Amino acid sequence: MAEITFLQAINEAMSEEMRANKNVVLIGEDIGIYGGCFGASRGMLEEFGTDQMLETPISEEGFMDLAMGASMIGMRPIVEIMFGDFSTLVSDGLINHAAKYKFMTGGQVEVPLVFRAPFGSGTGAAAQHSQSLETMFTNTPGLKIVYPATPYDAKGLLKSAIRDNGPVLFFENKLLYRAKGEVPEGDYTIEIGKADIKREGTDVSIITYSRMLPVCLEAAEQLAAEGISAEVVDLRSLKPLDTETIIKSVMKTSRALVVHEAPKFGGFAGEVVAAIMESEAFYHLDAPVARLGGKEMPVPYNPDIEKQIVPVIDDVKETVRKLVNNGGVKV
Amino acid sequence: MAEITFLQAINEAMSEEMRANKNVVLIGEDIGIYGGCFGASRGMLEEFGTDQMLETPISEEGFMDLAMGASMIGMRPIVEIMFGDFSTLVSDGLINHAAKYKFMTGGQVEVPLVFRAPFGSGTGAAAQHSQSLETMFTNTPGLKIVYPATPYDAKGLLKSAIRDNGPVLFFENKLLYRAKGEVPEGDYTIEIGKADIKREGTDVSIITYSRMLPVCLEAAEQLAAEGISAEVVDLRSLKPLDTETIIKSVMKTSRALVVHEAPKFGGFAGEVVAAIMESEAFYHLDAPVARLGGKEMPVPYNPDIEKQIVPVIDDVKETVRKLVNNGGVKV
Amino acid sequence: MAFEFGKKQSLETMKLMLTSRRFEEKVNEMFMQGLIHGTTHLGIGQEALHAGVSPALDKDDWILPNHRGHGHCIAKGSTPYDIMAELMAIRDGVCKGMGGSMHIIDTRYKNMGSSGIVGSAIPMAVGMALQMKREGRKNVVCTMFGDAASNRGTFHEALNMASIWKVPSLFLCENNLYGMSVPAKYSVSVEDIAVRATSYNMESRVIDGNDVELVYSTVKEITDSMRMNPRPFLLEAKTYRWLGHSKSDRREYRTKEEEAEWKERCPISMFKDKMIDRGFITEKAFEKMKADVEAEIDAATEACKGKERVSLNEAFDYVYSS
Amino acid sequence: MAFEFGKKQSLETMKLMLTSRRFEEKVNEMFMQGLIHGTTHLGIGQEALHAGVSPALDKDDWILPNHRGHGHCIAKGSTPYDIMAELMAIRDGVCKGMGGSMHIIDTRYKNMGSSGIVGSAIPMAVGMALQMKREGRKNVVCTMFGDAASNRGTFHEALNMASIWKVPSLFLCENNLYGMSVPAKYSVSVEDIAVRATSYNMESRVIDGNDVELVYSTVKEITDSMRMNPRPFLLEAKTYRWLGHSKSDRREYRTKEEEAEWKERCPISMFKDKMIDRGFITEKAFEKMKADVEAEIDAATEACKGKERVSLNEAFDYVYSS
Ligand SMILES: Cc1ncc(C[n+]2csc(CCOP(=O)(O)OP(=O)(O)O)c2C)c(N)n1
Ligand SMILES: Cc1ncc(C[n+]2csc(CCOP(=O)(O)OP(=O)(O)O)c2C)c(N)n1
Ligand SMILES: [Mg+2]
Ligand SMILES: [Mg+2]
Repeated sequence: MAEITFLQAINEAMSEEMRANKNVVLIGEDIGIYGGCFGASRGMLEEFGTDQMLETPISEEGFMDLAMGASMIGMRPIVEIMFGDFSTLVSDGLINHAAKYKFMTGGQVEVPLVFRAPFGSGTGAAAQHSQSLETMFTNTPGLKIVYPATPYDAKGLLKSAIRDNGPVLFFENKLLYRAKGEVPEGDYTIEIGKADIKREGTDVSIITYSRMLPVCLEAAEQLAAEGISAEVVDLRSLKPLDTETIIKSVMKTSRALVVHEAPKFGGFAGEVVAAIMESEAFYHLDAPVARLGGKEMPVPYNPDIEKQIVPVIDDVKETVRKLVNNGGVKV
Repeated sequence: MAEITFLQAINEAMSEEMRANKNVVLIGEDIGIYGGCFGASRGMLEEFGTDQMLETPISEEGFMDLAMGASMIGMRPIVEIMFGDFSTLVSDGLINHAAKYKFMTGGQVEVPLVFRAPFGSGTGAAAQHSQSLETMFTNTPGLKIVYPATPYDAKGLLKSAIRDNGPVLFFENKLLYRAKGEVPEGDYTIEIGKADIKREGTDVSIITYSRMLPVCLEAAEQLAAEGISAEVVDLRSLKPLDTETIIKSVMKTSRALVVHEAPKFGGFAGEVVAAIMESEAFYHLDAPVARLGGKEMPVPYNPDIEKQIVPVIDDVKETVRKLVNNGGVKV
Repeated sequence: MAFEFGKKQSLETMKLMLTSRRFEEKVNEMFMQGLIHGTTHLGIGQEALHAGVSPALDKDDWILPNHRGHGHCIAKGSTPYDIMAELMAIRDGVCKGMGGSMHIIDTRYKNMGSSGIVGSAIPMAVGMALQMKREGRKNVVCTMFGDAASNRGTFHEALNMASIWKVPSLFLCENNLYGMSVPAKYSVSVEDIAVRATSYNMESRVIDGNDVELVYSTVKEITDSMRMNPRPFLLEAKTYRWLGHSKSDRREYRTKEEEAEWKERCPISMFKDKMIDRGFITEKAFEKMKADVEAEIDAATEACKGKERVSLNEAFDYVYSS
Repeated sequence: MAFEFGKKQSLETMKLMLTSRRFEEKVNEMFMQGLIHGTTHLGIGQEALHAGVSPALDKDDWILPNHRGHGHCIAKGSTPYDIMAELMAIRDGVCKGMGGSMHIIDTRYKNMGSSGIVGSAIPMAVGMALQMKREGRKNVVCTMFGDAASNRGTFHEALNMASIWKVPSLFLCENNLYGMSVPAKYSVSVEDIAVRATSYNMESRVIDGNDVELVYSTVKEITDSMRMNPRPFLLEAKTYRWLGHSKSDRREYRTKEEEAEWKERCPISMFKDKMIDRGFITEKAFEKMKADVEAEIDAATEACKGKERVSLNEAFDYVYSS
């Protein structure tokens, strides 16, 4: 199997689906000759032309609504937004329209739309170009949300997203774009709503997604040297959430830590903690479930601080050690 | 003390602050002669004139950004949005601008802006006029969020919000607008970030806010007849969250239920559950913390279903009984 | 010479206008009686648009009326029963009772309905027109919106995109002089919204929106031309809503005199006078038509009463796709 | 007759243009050397706007440049050190290193800076102009934005509000023919963005943005008039950015010929030629001025190196207010 980058995996998924179905159309800013701000569509204009590559003006709200309209009568748009931070500009199209039209029309229409957005800090792009805004959408019935961490998962999930007949939010993390991984060349899909155990372990479940996956895997590796066996659960989909896999893992390990890049307060980890709390796994807990997330601060330009506000390997290790050794983080 | 409605309390808070400071300006649609869609500003145009009552075109994103700009050089705008569902249209102004400008400028500016939005279902207004979208904002560092449930709290918190030098989101619930309560006539404030025990109890803590408060209080009343003593904690502020009061209450009762109107999945209750989990209260729990929230569905026009998708008194009672009797909701 | 309908079309057009008028009156009554819940925005006074636009379109052209659009929905094909059923939230409603008045969508008749978010259907319509163009169809999309909606950013973004991609999208601004309570003269910085087409290198026109023959012939002329040579067009129709914005409106923002003036320009009476002049109808026949329409709508309304509603479990089926 | 600067102002203007140019060149070099992180948008080629706009304004007028605005910031009062310090993320930066290149804000000089969300500063500027009008000040607000930004809905909403409330807001569209890679001719449906003022019953004008005297005199004339009679104005300046959109741009979307043509129209050389003609400067004096500017910027840059940065704990102070 070939090793390709996360970006190439996205490019392949889109290209294969666009080849198979002329109604799959990529919509976004500077996606043509420029190949997209991060290069996800590099080289695609030549093959797909302007009919399947709709390069837009800077009109995020407008082109999201446009895509939503087109999707109801046959188009299967993939809307790329240049920075996930601009999710604010398309939140009306997603929350008030895409998520609701099938419902509001009593099932008369489907909205087969994919929204792709790069999130995350670590590039020195400061407060308005570095956020992780998944929680703007996780509380909206009608939306599916995936957030893959590896090239393999990205390709398979993006294909599923494109084939799904409802709106799917496909979140990407800029720092993962150049990460490489093995990806089959042809067609395959990954079911939306299924978590994946990226590393098996017995002492603690580290539950995470996206950019925090490599951080947690590395922490798990280092913890192994200390004799702590950590299982790493990659959620991959946030909505629907694979509570079954989470619960099974926590029942096995009796301890859990949830990790994400977005600010801890109000972050998605709360949902995961509550899901564990509501399940049988609660009765198996040897320590309270812990959370690690970003600090309560916009992302600064100052690179020293930028590095300090998201969880790092040492944070994960330290928290896991506390969970395993003292049975929990006493306050 | 006079009994006034929630709407009147808002009207009083705004009027008193606008009288005291000419830079407090109400900005929104149909707030003038019409008095606002729900009547919050009825009668105010006469006293305050167009200088302090800025009636806008249908340009939500624009007037939010406008208010944000003005706020940095002396205005203290109160931005009213007609339906909280249109939060999507102003999320860029709030999340990418108001929340970040003090930070991004290294403290050069303050953004003393209040955002008022009516949330909630129960009026037959269907999917795009009935949501509770607080979680669009709870994960944004830089924003304060209050969500009062009584006229007294509304007036005191709105005054604090107006006097706060940073952006404060003041959420209202349409079904509470006509609710009456005792409210002092003159000036008083309520500190942002302080929860309030609305009913003392010893067996279980029901933690809630906004429209679910009367539901939980009534449930507590009825449970008392069954010999169950429920404490009802009204969060009032979601951000900052008064974890101290929550923890104290749960340590006392050993059981907790979190209730809100917004959909349960991804809702704010997750944060509350996680906060309890991370505290000493965890070690005192006699049952897992339970959550009640809206069903995974947009709000339908069909009034029969509309009633069934938010928690009602019986749901609260039933969940509390399970918590108290069997020590938790086994799955 | 101004375009004139023949007798048959005159009678059909009048019937449509009367149906729209009576339907809204009935909805108003039902509200007063507490038989319909929620809110509604009635189109009384704007019937020339209802009866003039959709009949001028092809069956396969799409419309996206705004929140004040019951009349358009009927003109495009839905029956009064279909819509009344929706307002009464029964299973037979066009949207199975899930959408209500602000979201009457009937895809059988190529009606993609209104968004409750004022102005957001404008770019949606551009997307639909684009997809139809991609598919090589000769169809147009007509989206209706108010004077106040023309102040939304979506209007600007949509018209710009429609222009650069030359999509067959007819932007029909129903300028009834008011938003909810705010007069267009205070919220819209220009007298004629049609001039805003200049910003997009787009053609535009202003017409009397209460003259049903003018509305029809203008829409026909423009859309015929758009089919041959795909491009967008901004059409502004001046009109007036007689009633309040929605059920709770006390109309303190305008004068009784202004209302009376516009009632003088009732689209139905004006067209009726022409029909009588032309010998197409008599007073008596007109009254008969009115009574028939009334009876039809009453019957449709009665037929809704007590009918079954969708259940919670069924409603879950509409939330997600697969 | 065209407006001409006297000798003193010519020398000052030239110094500003050279400072802007050299500052950007230095930033570019520092990026290549990895001494600045993140990204940046350089304004080389647009110096006539930098040196022509702010000097034409009053000290207490506000500006809101866009992301390509270092030169404007310097022209309004910040020193190269202030800005370089921000780019190097040290405590001495105008925003204490919290904002970076996209958010250079310096309230000491009434510079409210750019928003990284293209087009969102346009309504912010209207709000500021409104507040100044409320306070009875005779000041204006000038917001700069690109051709591509004029397609955002915020442009439309802001200009409409500015017009209905008659606020003294100068909307300066720096049309450099491209967004990031998309040519304005494909994304903006009109040739001259200035015509979009028609939609708001607003005055407008198109000028050569590379002619610093024309820029200065136009801004002066318009803002003087706006002070007397508060109202908005849309000014479009045609110009060109010589370098890529941001550091990673390979510029495959335009030709080397086009770039060469515009370099012929370099605002600095064109003005230098005039100055030599008018006897205001010699080649030698010009070279000396360039060298001085270079030395000044080098010194400012050196002074930034190794300086202290704000700590995490301090940064928390900027998150919330009380
Ligand atoms: C984005 C948005 N803002 C505000 C509203 C509330 N609202 C509904 S209709 C309306 C007035 C619309 O006026 P106009 O566009 O002229 O249409 P008309 O009602 O006159 O037909 C308002 C303010 C809304 N539904 N959506
Ligand atoms: C709302 C938004 N969309 C997209 C971007 C990414 N972006 C930054 S600058 C830019 C091009 C802006 O072009 P223009 O407005 O003409 O200004 P110029 O860069 O040419 O000065 C783009 C697409 C952004 N920052 N904000
Ligand atoms: Mg109107
Ligand atoms: Mg440009």
